[in-house]
Amino acid sequence: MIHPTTPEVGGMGHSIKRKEDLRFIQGKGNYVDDVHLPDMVYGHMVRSPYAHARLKSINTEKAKAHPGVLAIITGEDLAKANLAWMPTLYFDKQMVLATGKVLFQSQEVAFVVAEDRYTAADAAELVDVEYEELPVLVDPHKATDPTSPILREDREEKSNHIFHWEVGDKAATDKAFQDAAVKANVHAIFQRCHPAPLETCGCVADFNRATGRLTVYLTSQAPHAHRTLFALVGGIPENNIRVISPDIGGGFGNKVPIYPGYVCSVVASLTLGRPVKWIETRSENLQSTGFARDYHMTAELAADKDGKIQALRVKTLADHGAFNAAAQPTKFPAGLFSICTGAYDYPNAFCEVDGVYTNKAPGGIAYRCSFRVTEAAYLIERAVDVLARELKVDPVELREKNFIRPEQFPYKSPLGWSFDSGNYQAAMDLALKKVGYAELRKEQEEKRKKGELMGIGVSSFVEIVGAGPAHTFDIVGIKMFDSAEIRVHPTGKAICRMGTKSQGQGHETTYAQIVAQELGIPAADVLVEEGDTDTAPYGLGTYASRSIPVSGAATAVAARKIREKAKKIAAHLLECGEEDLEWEPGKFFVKGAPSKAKTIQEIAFAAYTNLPQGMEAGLEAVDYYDPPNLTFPFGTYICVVDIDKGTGEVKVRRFVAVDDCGNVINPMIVDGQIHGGLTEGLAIAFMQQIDYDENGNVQGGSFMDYLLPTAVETPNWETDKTCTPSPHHPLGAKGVGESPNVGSPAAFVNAVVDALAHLGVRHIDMPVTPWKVWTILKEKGVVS
Amino acid sequence: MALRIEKTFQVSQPIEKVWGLLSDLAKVASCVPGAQITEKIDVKTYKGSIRVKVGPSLTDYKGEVQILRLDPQNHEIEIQGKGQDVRGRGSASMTMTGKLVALNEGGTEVTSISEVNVVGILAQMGSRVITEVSNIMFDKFSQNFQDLLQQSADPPPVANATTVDTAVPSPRNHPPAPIEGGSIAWQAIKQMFRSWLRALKSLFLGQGA
Amino acid sequence: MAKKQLVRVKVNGHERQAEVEPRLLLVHFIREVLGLRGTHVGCDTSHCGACTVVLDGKTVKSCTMFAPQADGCELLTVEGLMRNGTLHPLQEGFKEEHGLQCGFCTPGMLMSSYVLLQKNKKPTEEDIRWGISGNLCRCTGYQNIVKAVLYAAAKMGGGAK
Amino acid sequence: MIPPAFEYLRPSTISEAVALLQQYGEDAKILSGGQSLIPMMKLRLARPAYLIDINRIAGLSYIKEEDGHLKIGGLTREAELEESPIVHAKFPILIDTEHVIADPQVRNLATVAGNLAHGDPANDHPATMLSLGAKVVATGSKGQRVIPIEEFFLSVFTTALQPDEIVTEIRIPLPPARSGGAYFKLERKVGDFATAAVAAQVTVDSNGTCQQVGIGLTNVGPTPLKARNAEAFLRGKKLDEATIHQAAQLAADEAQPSSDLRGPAEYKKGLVKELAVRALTRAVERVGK
Repeated sequence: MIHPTTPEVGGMGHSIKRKEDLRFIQGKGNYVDDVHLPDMVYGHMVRSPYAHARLKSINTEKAKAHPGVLAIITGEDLAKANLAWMPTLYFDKQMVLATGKVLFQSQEVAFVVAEDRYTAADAAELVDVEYEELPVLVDPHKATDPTSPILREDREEKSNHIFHWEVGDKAATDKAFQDAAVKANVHAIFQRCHPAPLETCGCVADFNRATGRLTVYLTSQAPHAHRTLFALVGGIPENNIRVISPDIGGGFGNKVPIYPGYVCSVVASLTLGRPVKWIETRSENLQSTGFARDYHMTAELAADKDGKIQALRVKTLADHGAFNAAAQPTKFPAGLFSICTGAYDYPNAFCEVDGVYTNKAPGGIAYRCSFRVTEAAYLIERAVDVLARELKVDPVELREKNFIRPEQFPYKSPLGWSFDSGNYQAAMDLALKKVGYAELRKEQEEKRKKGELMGIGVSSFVEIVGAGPAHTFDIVGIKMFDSAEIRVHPTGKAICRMGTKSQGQGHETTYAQIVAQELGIPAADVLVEEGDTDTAPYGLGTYASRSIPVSGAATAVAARKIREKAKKIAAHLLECGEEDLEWEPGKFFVKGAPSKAKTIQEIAFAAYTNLPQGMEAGLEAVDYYDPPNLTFPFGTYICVVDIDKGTGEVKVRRFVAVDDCGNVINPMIVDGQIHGGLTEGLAIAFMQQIDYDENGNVQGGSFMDYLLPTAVETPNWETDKTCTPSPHHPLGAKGVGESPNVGSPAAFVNAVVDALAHLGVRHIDMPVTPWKVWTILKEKGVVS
Repeated sequence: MALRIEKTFQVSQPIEKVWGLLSDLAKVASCVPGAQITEKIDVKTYKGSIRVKVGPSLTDYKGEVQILRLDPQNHEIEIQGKGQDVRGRGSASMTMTGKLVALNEGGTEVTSISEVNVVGILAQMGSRVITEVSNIMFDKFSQNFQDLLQQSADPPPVANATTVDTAVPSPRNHPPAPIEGGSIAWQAIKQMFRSWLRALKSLFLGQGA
Repeated sequence: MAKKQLVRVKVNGHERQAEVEPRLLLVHFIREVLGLRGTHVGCDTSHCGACTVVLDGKTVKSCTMFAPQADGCELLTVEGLMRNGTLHPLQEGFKEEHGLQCGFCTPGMLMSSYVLLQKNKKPTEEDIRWGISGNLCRCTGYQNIVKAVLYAAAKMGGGAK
Repeated sequence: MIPPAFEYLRPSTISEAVALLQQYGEDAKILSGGQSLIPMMKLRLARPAYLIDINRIAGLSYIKEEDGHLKIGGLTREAELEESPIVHAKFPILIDTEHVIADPQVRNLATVAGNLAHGDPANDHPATMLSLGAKVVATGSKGQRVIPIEEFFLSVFTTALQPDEIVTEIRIPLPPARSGGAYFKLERKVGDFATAAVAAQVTVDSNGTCQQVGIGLTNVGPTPLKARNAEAFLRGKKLDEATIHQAAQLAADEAQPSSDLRGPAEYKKGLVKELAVRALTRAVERVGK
């Protein structure tokens, strides 16, 4: 139970205004491109125009002769230092600068360093690269065809197949399908998307020859992990590397991997002894850095005639591009995709995934998603809708019939997860009530009679976030704990340093609120600092909704350690036994005599001035938190759409989002996260795709064709909450940042399909564009 | 970006005369304005370069053009041209199959089937107009071919290796753009690029100039 | 090297000048020559609006102008919004209504909203959505940005229609 | 994204600008709003050696009624059109158009003349101007000439402008009484080019019979298109629902779209039909208003 705090203290549940905003609204943020160091020089990447080609020669003479050019680095140069390749975050390696072959359009080929950006860009054009074009592999379904070119000559296996992964009881699942009265299936492609944070990736690498220290200002969601990787790959002693993630202009998973531009900047700085800045252009960001999704999925559901689901069978082809640069836990080649059983209780499931290489940019990163959870949630929520059509029952009714009941928690899923807590019916009930579901169905019926198209889409998603328990979760071997260090100053103010790194989530406010909750020090008095590996405790960073589930828990535990010591000091000050003291946020008081109290500020002062005999001075603690389990946020989203038959446009009339992320720290921030995630979901459902033509040319490689919705296309979101605390998290919190992006695509698509269901439509692949809808209407004879 | 463009037209000349033109790489190439042959490798292969300047765009390409297949029996020819942008930003290639059929009235039907491939920044940024522009380009090629056939009794037209600005389409009855004596098939490709580049101007949101 | 151009501007009330290469983009002039790094670059193709500044009273995308074009003009950037140490009502609104998350689009959003409120003292939600349609935000879903602008309008004596 | 270097020239009169165009020929490019040119230069697809910045030329920015025409200066910004009382009163079709051109910041710099001179079939003003029967005034070394808009767009990105000519004015005939117009555009999002768009301007007599009609189509062919068959069909007819639908079908038949990321050609034709119905219907509604 969460002890209430006053608004002045601003503990959990208070919508206090964000502490970080003051600098941003004055234009005083400090993003990587704002870092200006004396003698700084600029890097510019030369990239391949071809998706698959042999490098015949690289001539840098003309470029080197260009005034202002300081260095040009090629793959051959890096190879001499054994740096031409680097490990990806998932058991693969990728080229830093190409040697031998290029494998995707916009792949990094050479790095030009010059006195200023303009000169570097001019000189990059003078680098003369001769290519021999090779046959291009674009379609992942053809990756293992004998006629397809083998892309990765560096690998021992002469095949484009990367991995096969399966989980679940195949035999039992197959048997359930044989016996099933009703079956339904859907083939759904979750298209290749890109997180496209508004700030692109970049860095300033600053090697100080005098001290031997390398400081890298980096757009990093995981500065500590990046420091370790720089040390391992570059052979630089880790104590001599300092990674600083300053303000980050959005990440969404894009800033988890290490990119060739970073490595080249470091190499250039080591070579030149000067700070080297490299900032990606938007096209470079979209065309070469971590994409997400590209899952080609088939789901089958088996049910009895009453609609009780008996089994799920999933087969998926994963397109990883040229290198498997997925950023995900080591034991999970398809991430946490096995959450695909959803919010439903059934005994049998089997899921298999095959990963392949193609001539596309590398990635498979967790875009606002806890490792393939978005794909999974989309798939099951689409499949359940298709099954509802098959059974001719309302999709809500079918969901309710199959929900895991509150008393079943902790619930062991057929694919092996232990769901911590949930009340799916409660979220559904609230969403139905809020949207007025029954009335909407009536309206839809009326509209259909008039030939108007309106649809209602429901998604009852379950997430799995907060990776994760050390026994199961690591990234390149580093366990997925996270950390917090709190120091309380003599005057009762505090600093809190974290292993995570905010990219807009409001950590400077929410962590302060946790400290306020646990210690009663007003959030306004708590400074939160992240992103500097010299000062912050080690942590794996912010992605996969892990900040609150892991570092938030660490903060609470560290604060409780401080409280333990504070209690001893309070007993000393009040001249009583510890067992006589009671705590409420902000003070210890003597049981039964509330006026006999010492505030945390008084205690903090005493920690430096008036300690009990033999006690160590100071008031601080650090905690490296290893979560006992993951958390399982959930919710029900309901989307109402109207379709313009003439143009095929889909208008989102309403969208009700009921989320359950357990106990909430800052409701204002949670709502903000949901608005943003829903907007990204909207874009994915209706607009976005990084496509490739038959020659491997990127289609959607700039904001001209990779469409980001503006305020005009974005509807008003209606949000609400239910609260089912996590039983294992110290604060009962679950994490929320990714839920809207995970849960909403299915709601959007289900709504459109629902609008067309009476015409026999069962599925439309995203993005659901006007032309796709119109083409269906045309085929069905609705428009002439 | 790959596209296939098929053009058919009829001419009054007899098939053997048309074949004489179609099977002459140098002449076929001359139907495309403004290119430069830099080197003759053999009778079937030439190296060349083109400088394309359209409005504000300037691009240089180099590459080669060759006859892949020549079938006098069936009056079929397959020509391939390939060029790389000298600034390393992409390439374009085209394989054109030309086929002749004698008509009963004594004329000839000419069919060209072209597979065009564009790689690099043009294909990334230009997909919305490439088809549009390529069609226009091939129409012009067909027209120039017919014009050349018309005047093939005359001595070949005289040289011009410099850039020809074809931004404004030449009137139909105009003779093909001046061609250098040895100048060849680059013109088709050049025209293609010229049009694409011109098209690219449109790709940016700003609708003012 | 092209002949350098003298560019004189009045930026946030201060006269500044510099000789620059004519091709220098206005955004680089502002960020790197004038040292006002609150104005950001988010794309290459004039779509995102992160670089929006006010030039002679109108919003422009400073990544799609050359510095010499601004010669003789008056510029207002995010750094110039605060007056006498007091936040502009828009700045206050963005903070109060949680109109920002990562903060990267915020300066551009503020400048577009600033001119919007100059032209329309009582904007509707619809007016605001169209008014900021040249600015992309990846974090907020715009909902709280709209509220922030309404907050400022109310504070400045307008308020919703 | 860094543009290549160029020499910057800033003439203060039209004749100076024309002289510079003559002097530098194809190496020079006019910088007006720059909202199409500068992004191209940043991608290094355009690399003019000389940029002739005409923005400081006095007297080129105006919107006025004169000699039965609305006259728009060669440097008039899109946003100025949007805010003009005359335009609001007499050309609702232009207000429709302004609303969907790019975004507010771009409209503050982009010029109406540039939108036409660019010759892009995807730009919005060409269709509107085709429907209104506008004229383009071009000034060059040989003086001034007036080009009817129907003769202005020659091919993809190719206009009737000579290399040394600058668009200095656009003239739109003031619509007679009982006129109305509208522009309907489908775009994937604000700031996008049209998937397709239709401009329609009609004038009817007191019986509601169509006297004049102009229909322009955006981004469904190598040039902006004038739907001549649809126009001819409507002249002399009452503009009822059935007639409008028939005309819209004719307009769709006249469209020559290509398939691209915005959709297949067949869809775009369907869209032209639908948008033509909407534009004509709205135009008729606006008659007399």
